Amino acid sequence: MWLPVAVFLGVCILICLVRLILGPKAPSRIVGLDTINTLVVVSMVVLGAAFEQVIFLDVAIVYALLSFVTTLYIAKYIEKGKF
Amino acid sequence: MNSIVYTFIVIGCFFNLVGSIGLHRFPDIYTRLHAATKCTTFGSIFLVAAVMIQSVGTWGTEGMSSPQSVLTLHAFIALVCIVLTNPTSAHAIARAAHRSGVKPARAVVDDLEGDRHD
Amino acid sequence: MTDSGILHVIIPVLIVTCAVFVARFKDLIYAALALAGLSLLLALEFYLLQAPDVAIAEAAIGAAITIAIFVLAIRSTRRT
Amino acid sequence: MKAIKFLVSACVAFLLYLLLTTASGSLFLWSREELIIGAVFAIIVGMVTKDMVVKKSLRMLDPRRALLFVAYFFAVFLPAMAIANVDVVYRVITGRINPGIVKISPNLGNDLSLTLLANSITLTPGTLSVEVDEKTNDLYVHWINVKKQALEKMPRDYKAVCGSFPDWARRIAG
Amino acid sequence: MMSKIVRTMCNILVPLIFVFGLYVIMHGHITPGGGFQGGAVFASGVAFIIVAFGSANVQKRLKEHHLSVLESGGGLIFIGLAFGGLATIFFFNFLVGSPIFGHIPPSGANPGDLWTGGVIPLMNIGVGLKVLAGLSAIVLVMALVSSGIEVEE
Repeated sequence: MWLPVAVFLGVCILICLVRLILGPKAPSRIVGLDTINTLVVVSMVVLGAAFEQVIFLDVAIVYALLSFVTTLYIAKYIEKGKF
Repeated sequence: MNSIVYTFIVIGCFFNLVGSIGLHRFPDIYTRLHAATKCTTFGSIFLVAAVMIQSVGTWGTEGMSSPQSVLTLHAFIALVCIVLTNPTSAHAIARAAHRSGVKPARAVVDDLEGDRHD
Repeated sequence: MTDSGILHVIIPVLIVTCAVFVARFKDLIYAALALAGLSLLLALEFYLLQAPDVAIAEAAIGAAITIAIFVLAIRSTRRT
Repeated sequence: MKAIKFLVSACVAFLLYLLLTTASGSLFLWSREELIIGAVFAIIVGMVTKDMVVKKSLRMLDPRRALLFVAYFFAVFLPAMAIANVDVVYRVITGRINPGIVKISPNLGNDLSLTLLANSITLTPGTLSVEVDEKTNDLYVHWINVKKQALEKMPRDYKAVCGSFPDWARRIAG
Repeated sequence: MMSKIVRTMCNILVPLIFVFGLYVIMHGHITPGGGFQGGAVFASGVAFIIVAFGSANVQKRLKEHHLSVLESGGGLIFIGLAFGGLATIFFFNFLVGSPIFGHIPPSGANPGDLWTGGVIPLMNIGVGLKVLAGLSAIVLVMALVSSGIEVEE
């Protein structure tokens, strides 16, 4: 019941990846990356339910927290701020 | 119980798909952020809620200190992280884009353009 | 083909696509973005292969620290 | 004040650790070892982050504010978010947009209420917070469907842009 | 320094990241993770503070030699524990059966008892200290250099 959902989310990731590759400027590409982040976290939660492995959900929490740091670094690079 | 889970899955999948398609339908970064942030957050809430409801349904047979209750709690923590981080990263991206000089396409008004001091 | 089998096709295809574009982008920050996408999907693939240990390492190192160091290094270069 | 800051942040860290390790014991929900290790970690994290968790006053410890936040989240925020998503679906299908960036002055005093307001309006119908003025706490909002009557006077009326969210933010964290 | 909203969000999320990193380090022997992974998560929290508040503000509170001391301490813990079992054999797990981390787990599937593993959790702590201090130092020094601030030797 959960694996088709994960396949569907994989298709959504494919659609967002097209924006990551095509996007005319760097900001548009980050929007694609940010969407992929959320979709990957959700598919990790769904796959954790599919495999019935409780400990797998720790990976999803780590990812939800740390992909945010990546986004902030690239956003700060684009706005030409001082690190 | 099962029908609620299936309904939530369908709603979540639909909004995630709309969010991904919205990335291609809109003309500039700000409107794309509208589609990406709102729809994927809403869809994630429903999908994770479906996982949580299904695992709560097994509490009665397996008891409170079973692995299933841990699954519910950790899915809830992941959901809280998504809901907290998603709008903030959208704000950071929009701010960076405006500072790097991306104009909103087809804008009727832009108050920020005149008010920039730096 | 089972659903899990389809996932084992989709995710590696996405990873290879990302890897090709990491090599092809001329602008360094675009390549860093594609690399971030690559490590995201690589962690998902490790997760699918039932290796959460490696997935956490890939998540923490590949997604956050590596991209941070790359962006800081690109920041120190000068654009011609 | 320093001791109170440390105590509050250590308690926050301890609660977070307990949330992560629920159902580790068989008799109680937490085993004795987890509680000991959690206390040690809470002291470490409390010492590191004591200036980040508590800023000036302890007003967020009031349980009424937490209840108000829960009520706001379920009664006001989630319905608005559902409307926002239907709105985005409509715009994705038709492609009909009328965007612009407007400035609103919600007159919020502190950072936490401003953050709550900015995150709320990012997730609710047609608005996205772009920039915040560091001195006057004014928000610049990207509005996907600009209404003509909101543009007439210069300090824009925030009722037209984001409804009653500023009032709620002031009540919860103000 | 980034905008007010990101800074406030950093204040809320950083305790969560730190607690989670320590949780991953501590539970290395019963759940996925371990010293390296948990240290990297903790160091990502430090990187988050650096990007939100600016490296110049971080340097006022956190000097490079603090991190150097932490990293050396982690290495010393690991080596000391390795030599601690030298009465029998190098890397002997001498804590099994003792009151510290000494439980012997029952065979078969079980939810995981924290108080097992002997020196393994302590070695995870050593590795975690070393990794978190090293990675934080790398990110901090690179941020300082890229914004043109002098770094102490």
